[in-house]
Amino acid sequence: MSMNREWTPNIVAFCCNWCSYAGADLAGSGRMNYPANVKIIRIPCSCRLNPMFILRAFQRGADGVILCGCHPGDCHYSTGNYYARRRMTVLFSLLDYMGIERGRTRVEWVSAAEGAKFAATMNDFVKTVTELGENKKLGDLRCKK
Amino acid sequence: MIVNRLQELLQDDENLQFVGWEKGETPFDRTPKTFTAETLGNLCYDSFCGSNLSKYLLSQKTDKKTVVLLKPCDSYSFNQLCTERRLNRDAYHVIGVGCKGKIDGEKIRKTGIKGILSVREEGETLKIETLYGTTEIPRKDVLLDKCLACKGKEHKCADEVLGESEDTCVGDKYETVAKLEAMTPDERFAFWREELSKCIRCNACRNACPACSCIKCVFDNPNSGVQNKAAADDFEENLFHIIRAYHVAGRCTDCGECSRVCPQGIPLHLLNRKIIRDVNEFYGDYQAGDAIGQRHPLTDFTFEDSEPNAERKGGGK
Amino acid sequence: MSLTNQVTAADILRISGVDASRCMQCGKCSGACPNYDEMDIPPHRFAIMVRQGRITELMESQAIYRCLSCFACSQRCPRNVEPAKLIEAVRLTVIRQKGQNHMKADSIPEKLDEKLPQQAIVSAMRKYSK
Amino acid sequence: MMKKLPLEQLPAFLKGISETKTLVAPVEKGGQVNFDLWTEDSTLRLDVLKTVKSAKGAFFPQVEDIVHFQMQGKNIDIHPAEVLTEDFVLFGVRACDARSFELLDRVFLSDPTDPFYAARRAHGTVVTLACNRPEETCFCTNFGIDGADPAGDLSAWMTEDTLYFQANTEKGAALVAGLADCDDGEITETQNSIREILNKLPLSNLNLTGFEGDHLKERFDDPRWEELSRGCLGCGTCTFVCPTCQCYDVKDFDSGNGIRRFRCWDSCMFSDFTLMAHGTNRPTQKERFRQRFMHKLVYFPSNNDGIYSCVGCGRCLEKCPQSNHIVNVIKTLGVKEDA
Amino acid sequence: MQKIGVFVCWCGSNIAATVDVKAVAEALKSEAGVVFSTDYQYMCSENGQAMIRQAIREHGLTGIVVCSCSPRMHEATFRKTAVSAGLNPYMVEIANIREQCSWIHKDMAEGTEKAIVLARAAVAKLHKNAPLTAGTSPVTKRALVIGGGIAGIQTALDVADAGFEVDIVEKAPTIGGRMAQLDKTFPTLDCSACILTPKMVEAAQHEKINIISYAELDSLSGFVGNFTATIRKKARYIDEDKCTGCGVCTEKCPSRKGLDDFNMKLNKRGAVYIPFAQAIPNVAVIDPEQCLKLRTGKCGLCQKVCSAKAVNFEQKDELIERQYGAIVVATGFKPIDASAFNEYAYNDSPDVVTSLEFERIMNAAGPTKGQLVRPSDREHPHEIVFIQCVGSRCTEDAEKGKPYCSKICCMYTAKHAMLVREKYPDVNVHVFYIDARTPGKNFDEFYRRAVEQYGVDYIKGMVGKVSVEGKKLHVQGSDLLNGEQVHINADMVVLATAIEPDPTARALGTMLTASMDTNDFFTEAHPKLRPVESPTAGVFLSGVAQGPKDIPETVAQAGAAAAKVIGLLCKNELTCNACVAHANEAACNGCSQCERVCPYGAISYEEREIRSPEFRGVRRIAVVNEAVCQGCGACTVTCPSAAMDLKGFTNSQIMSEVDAICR
Repeated sequence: MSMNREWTPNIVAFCCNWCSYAGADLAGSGRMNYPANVKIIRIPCSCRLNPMFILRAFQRGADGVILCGCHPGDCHYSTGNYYARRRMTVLFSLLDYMGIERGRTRVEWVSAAEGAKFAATMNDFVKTVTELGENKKLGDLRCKK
Repeated sequence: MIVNRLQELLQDDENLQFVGWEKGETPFDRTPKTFTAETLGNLCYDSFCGSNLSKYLLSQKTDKKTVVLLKPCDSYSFNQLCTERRLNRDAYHVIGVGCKGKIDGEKIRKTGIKGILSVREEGETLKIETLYGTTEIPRKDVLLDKCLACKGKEHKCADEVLGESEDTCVGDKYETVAKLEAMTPDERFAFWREELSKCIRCNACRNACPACSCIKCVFDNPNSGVQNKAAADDFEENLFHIIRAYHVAGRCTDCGECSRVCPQGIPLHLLNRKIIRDVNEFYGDYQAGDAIGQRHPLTDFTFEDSEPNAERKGGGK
Repeated sequence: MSLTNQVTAADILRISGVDASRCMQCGKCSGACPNYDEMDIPPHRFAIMVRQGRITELMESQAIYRCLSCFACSQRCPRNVEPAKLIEAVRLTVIRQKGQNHMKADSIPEKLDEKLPQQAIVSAMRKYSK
Repeated sequence: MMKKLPLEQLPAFLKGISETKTLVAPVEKGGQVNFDLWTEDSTLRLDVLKTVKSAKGAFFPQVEDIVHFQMQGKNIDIHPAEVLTEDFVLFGVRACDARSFELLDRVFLSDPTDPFYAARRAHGTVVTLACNRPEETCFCTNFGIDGADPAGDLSAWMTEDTLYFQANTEKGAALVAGLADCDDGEITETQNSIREILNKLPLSNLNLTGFEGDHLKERFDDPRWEELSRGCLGCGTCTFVCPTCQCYDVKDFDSGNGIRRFRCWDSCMFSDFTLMAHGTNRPTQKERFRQRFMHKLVYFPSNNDGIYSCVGCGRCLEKCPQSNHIVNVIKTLGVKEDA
Repeated sequence: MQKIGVFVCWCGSNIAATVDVKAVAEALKSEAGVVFSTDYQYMCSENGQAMIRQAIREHGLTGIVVCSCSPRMHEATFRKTAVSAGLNPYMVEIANIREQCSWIHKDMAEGTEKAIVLARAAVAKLHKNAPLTAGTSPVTKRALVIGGGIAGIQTALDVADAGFEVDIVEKAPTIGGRMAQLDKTFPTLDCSACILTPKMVEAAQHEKINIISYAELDSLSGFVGNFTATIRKKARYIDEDKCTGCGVCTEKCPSRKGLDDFNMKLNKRGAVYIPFAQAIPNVAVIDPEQCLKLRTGKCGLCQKVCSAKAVNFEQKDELIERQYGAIVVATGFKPIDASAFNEYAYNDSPDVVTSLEFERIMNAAGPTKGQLVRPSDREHPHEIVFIQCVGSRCTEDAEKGKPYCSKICCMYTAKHAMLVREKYPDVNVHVFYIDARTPGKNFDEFYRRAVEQYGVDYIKGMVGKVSVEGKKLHVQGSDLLNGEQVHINADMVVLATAIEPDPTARALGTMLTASMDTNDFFTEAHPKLRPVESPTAGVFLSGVAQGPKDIPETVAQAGAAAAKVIGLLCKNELTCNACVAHANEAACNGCSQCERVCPYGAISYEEREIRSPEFRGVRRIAVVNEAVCQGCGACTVTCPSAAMDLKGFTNSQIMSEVDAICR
């Protein structure tokens, strides 16, 4: 990345394979715009998201982490997103408790048909994280360039 | 009284072994120990036996039937370990021992009383003999922090109960959690930075914790991706304690061993207690270890669970 | 004051809290209406006319005054459209546009009459106090 | 010739040192007292006898970078970490910790010399402080340490209103060159009262017979290790508060752009200590527990002129979560030998 | 260290317009492990694939990264390409630089930079990939059909005809289901029994079909190809092998209080009964609630009169354990309880009946021997009102009813109206309807015939109220087309009640771990493309259990389900999902948490000998059944020691991707 460019946040989006990753594809097929600093990692189900991955992303320099999965009730594996929902609720609350801004973490349910929602969600999330600024609290100094 | 009862048990089965505490060098030293018929006389149970023997049982597997002394609060951990199939309930005869709060030697030292040679309990007062003279201190002032958040005098898994217990809980155990919640994120961050920066990664919290009972902890496992031996920077200090608190979410019985054993006095239980409070609030009251076979909230769900993004600031029970 | 001030379907939605678009025009409301023959616009048409934005016609109808507020239509509706609330919302709009003829709780005692049924007062309050 | 300093002038004295050198002293942070950087805003706690961690971190920090590999595409640049080049002062070290440095020197300064440690030792000035109020967990006397007469570059004694200094080296003398001279006798009374307490300490007369090198095999095979180690949690508390434990592990951190190779304290109590490809040669906590105490009481003395690798500071006695410590070991294995 | 090849696709201009594909290929050359990197117009074309194959061979690649469209599009294509060049298919990673990059970004620099990051992430993941091989599991060549209605019978017949053993488990004493209760069927008006009973007989006589009647599934374990079912055969107190179905016992039984379920409780029957004349098995059953012998110990008349000695009061429930390769759910439906709809006076007058009750009244074998009479006084009615959509099409927040259209009511009501007018031209028939829904072959013609030929009075609008007025039923409704209120003094009112899944379905769904919708209909694996499969492998759906449908649709779906079952049972073994969870023995605590979150019951525990630095001895270890695991990963996060990992999406793979993205 060039040095003189204005700071933009680095966003890691974990998307479940069946709904949200397809929703992201649909956003692409519909030529909807969202910022290039959103990078998607495909996981089989939202319940595959280990809190360690989120912390890892923050360590390595992510400024925001978002999890997208099938709407509750629509999980390909029938119950995965219900577990993900509880896990993330508890984790986000704990991170908040430790002083990490709530806006840096998010869960959204995006179906395979919701390309527009995916793009809108990413735009909104990038905006929120941009307003929060750089992630200094949960970064690892050794990973800074 | 306890030893007499244990000796009675021996008459039925001379191969019994006993898990309890033994007196050590300093007035506060009470070492978890396994006793046999020959050594049973050394077993001791008094106000200094604060440590939780449930975890100790994990490393004491033998073929012999074991009699274990558990305080009311330890019984939750015992149940949780049975739920997680780490202990076999049938292999133990649990004696619920009475507890009126345990004394924290560290707290006595922190009051400035040094060179302690002996501590004697006289009712609600501790008579302390030191190298520099004798002194007194009210018992209630030097109870372990975990006793101030006592879960009550009920034994959750005792086959028999010996001795009276008292609920030593003082005030609202979530008070400090609520206080932290009421702070701004930056204040909270500063609070935890100051506390966690003291961490020396001795792993005492982890190794004493009955919930942190993994045979191979992720932090010791080179394949886990998070293995590390010492926190090289702030992030790793945070990481260790976040992951540790998260891994025991729903399983932590709030036994308070983590904070008791921390050589640097980090109030680690405040992380666990936050999760307990959240889980109770979001998913209904739940006490880990209340009974064997419970399904903990993070391995369960309802269709109507609240969403993770909801703004949950401070307060609110 | 004329009745021509533009009232929209959204206004009725806001006042009534009823989503008229959920109506499937089964007519069960009208079938249940005990005062059907007096209603120049029967309950099921309220739902469709609100949806079509034909509020002025409704405001000029007699039905809004002839509705007994018995709520049979609402009770029977299989889709929770609650026509009675729609009718009341239209009626309220008319009353509001006409101005100061609201009924206030304070003014009730002077209107009391031994022969007046209690339900009439309650009904009047419901109709004229909003 | 001794020097003295009125206590109220101590802050100014420390400030003077800190202006030219890094000053490390027992300061309170988050309710705990440890050796840490002293600044004017610090809360100095010379009244606290035992810092949580020992003073060894000043010379042998818990985490220390060794080398950095920087990736440039498929090329790797290697940058060794730099050794310390600036002087610092370590203030307020007790006699036991001061002795621990001599033990660490035997490890790190013998061939091959550890350059990081050597540089810190060369640039550090140790100011010790006599122990006015020894505690029940102190057992330094067993190892020939005199809390009333601490070693170091500069020894200090504190009375109610005065700090007395005795320089033992040139580095030490340089620190107190500007202070007023005084007579050696002024500290005699303080020393006597300290020694009187030291003699009364409950653990001052431990029997260490049987731990000499020629009993190695007997000690190693002693069946009582089994029982002794039972309560051990396998945490590293004793190791990390210990002034003489000197084991470290070398780890790599992949930052994505390169590798930082660093060393960090390790504990023989940990299950993955010296883990090798074939597994571990200390499979249970018994072997790990035995290793720690055999090292301190048997192996180290056999290799180092009979010097035990324990200075009797007693930190492990206070901090072991299970109250399962070196004194238990000495008493259990030693007394029986005697009888 | 892997030797990785990177292939950047232009996708014509789809990618190349906003991503500098050459720059991406060039940048990736400096990534560790990348030994070959190139670009091409269409990687998925035969030429593109040939290029990949050639590079794999020439450079001895151990894995490839294709930077192209979404893996949902061409991952399978490139995996095949890799296999044909001798690579393991799981050594392929796709960087999605079209849908998730070139199509959403307009700026070339931005798009190129992101494409490079995505490609690096794919390379980073690939470094941690390991060749995966899908396991196999054997197939038990027997199917279990749950439900013996027309859906179950048809599926069983089709599967059996293909040569596989089929067990039908039917909870009622006879197979036949709802169709057996019907009088005529639309749109042909042929006799239901005439077309159903031959099928029932065929099933009973089929050498591959085993009918287990008066039985329910008790428990189920296992997985696709290898289910183990325990079936509870309820005590019928009659020895099935001995009973000849002569019916003497049913005539002699002194108890006459039992309500006849087959006739919708419109008449009484004895405690020992045969549901209907064509029942299969044609064997009596004793209702223990009504039997005097079973309740009081006195009587036993049936035992005395039975010349076959088939009555056995000592009979107990019997548990049958069987292995199956496939399971078909054909549990059907029941009409909803109409008593919630008392605005139609269902609870107030016996002359207000549901359509299925009306069906029995019209049936020659029914309680009135096919005579249309009012249940209250057995008098011939002159005015009949039919009300459509009773309990269908209600909003979810409405107090009662179902949100869906029950689909069959329009047609059966037209049938009823027509039958009445045909048989009794003196009877006036009115039908209140919301919409007349007739999409089906010859359906609308049928409905029009009712209106045009039979003079049925169709009134668009709903009945608001039915009140009992003496012997008459006062029906008040609205005629929406004429804009007027209609008042009819009817003799009978027939409610076209909604249908709902059989109440046993919910428990069965749990047992099968087959998902259901909020209305308790079984969910299909895909609403369009896999309509007869449940998301749970090896469980198939037949008939109304999946959603409302009429007889021809049910039979068609039953055949489709059978085809799927046959396809499964034809195989000697099944290829499993390769991306399955796996527990690292050395780190597994055996704590059971993973088992609790597994939606497929794929995890069990075994005592195993472990030798690790931390533990030596025998310990309880989680074992994943690879045939059952679908690879969701719920267990991996629940595992506190990270012993559980998911092949293809391992912790280290995902973390490597994270690292590369954040680098």
